[in-house]
Amino acid sequence: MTEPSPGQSPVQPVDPVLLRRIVEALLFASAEPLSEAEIQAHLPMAVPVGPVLRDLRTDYAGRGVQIEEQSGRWAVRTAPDVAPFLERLQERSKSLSAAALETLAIIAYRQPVTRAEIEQIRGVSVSRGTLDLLVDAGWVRPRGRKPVPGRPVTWVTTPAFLDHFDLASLDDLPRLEELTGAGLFDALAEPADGADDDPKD
Amino acid sequence: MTEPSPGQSPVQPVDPVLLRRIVEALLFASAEPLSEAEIQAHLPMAVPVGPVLRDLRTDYAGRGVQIEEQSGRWAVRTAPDVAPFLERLQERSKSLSAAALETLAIIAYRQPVTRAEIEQIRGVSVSRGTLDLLVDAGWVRPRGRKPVPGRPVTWVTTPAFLDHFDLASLDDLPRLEELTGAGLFDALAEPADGADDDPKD
Amino acid sequence: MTDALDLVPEDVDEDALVVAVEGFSGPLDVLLVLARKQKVDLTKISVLTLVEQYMAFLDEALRRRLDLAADYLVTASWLAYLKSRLLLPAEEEPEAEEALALAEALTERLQRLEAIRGAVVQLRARARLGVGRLARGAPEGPTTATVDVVAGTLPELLRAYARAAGRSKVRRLRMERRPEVVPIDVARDALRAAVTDRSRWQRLEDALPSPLRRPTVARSGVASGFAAALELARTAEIEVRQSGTFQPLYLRAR
Repeated sequence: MTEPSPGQSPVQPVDPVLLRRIVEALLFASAEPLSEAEIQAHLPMAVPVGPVLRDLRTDYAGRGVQIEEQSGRWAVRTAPDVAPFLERLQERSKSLSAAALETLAIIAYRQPVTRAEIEQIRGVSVSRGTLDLLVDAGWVRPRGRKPVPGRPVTWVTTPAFLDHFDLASLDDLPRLEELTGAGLFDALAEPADGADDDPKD
Repeated sequence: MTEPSPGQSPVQPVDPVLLRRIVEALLFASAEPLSEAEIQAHLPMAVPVGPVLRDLRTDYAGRGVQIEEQSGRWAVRTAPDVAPFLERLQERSKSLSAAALETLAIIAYRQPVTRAEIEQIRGVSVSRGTLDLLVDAGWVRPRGRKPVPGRPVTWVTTPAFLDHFDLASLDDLPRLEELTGAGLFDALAEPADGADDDPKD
Repeated sequence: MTDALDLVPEDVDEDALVVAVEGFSGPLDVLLVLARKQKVDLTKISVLTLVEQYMAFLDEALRRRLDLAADYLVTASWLAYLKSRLLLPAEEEPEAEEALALAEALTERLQRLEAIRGAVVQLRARARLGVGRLARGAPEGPTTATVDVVAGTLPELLRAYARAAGRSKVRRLRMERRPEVVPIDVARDALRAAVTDRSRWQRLEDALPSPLRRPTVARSGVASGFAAALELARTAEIEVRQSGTFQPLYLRAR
């Protein structure tokens, strides 16, 4: 094998142009967002990639494709405003049912949340199939259990959820302004990061 | 939906920046290389796309991705010289067979040593493959010939061998008495399972 | 399940609403749509009016023999209870207060569901992947190729050497065949058979039969013969005589 093997020459000096070209190629090559660690793993030199990524993002601003960051994961995506011209390339998106979308939204805003809590908000039972659908789409996943009797599984959203809905982070979720004042979704202000739910619930 | 639909405003003046952005996004998002006619079909205005494509190609020259044309079809591709970095070589360590380890150990302790001498110590024949494996690993190499009838090649270990086993020098190898004396290696009681090479060589 | 939001515009009339019952995901959904018909902020809806609206909806649905799930009826009876409490004079504490709390809780649930519905609408409108934003159509990677790399540890190496070297040591340690010995009882029986004459002294070596004098066993034969001779002398079967140190040993019967 005569190809240069990446990751084997930690001593070579960092060529900033090459570095930028490799990172650019990696982002373009991948259909999925890449974390900085994943990008780093492909580089022949140990250098921080954050600045390179941010430079590239600035570079592509205003072009037909843009470099996006979602919670530390980076991807190239077509600019939203040219989407109408890409109609033929668009996926005939299987439209999700209202039940699935509501369930997804509740998980997004209230995570980590149990199925019972979702049902309480929706006023109807959540079928197993609805959650399965969201898990299959890669948008939600179970994480931990709530420390209450029965120790029910709690659900959270995934990075793919952010990517799909063009959200830089969970903080980027549409605000529910008219309701935050009413204290209905106060829990959203500071998303709990353990499986522990809002104690005042 | 209130998004503008493509192909419905033939009267609007051609915005060269928008045109270029649309073509860029099309090339990026398409699964197949696109002909100029196919690109044209996506556009809201009837303009020649050839110049736009060539401009884009110039634009991307020297970057990590480039715009390529092959038999009239255009596509975005990663630059060939950075392509090797897209493939990360993940090393999966494979343990050496008992036969290979013994052969390596004998070379390390008795170097320079001929294959016949290794066989004499191991009591079984040493397959060509075993030595090849050690050579491929970069741990042993032939050096010189022994001045006996047949002038057999003798084998020695390499600096990479010392490096891999974290030995400063060959003197660091404990003597056999030290090994057995320490009681760590009840080698004599240990059956030499799997240590036999393939008898046919 | 269809989207109740799309199915039931806010200014739908009661009939259309009832016909659309299959489009509702449950009583709470129906209550929310009815509340919206009041065309006020959800925080300001009249719960009493809402109860009446719901009862009318239910009556109409039943009149048309629509297949309603049981929870629609459960909700109806709960709402009827709530209404009766809300109609109590304000002095009738604590029941009236409790009713107000229940009404408030109902309003909050409606608001919460409304908020989620609003979020769904907003999420749908975002530049979703595959629709509003496209990923690379012809992904090229990155890929991860696994390469086998042989690895070994020093202990493994040392153990292997000890094993190999140990094996060869065993092989070279040529064990001598265990020397043949003449058991004492064999020598004793031989001497008993040979030394039978009282009148004649004979040398120990001569008294031993030739099989015990083969070169491989000669020394052992002499040693065992000597021990056997001493034993036979002790039991007074033979006499032993020696003229001096290192001189031949003579035997005769007694």
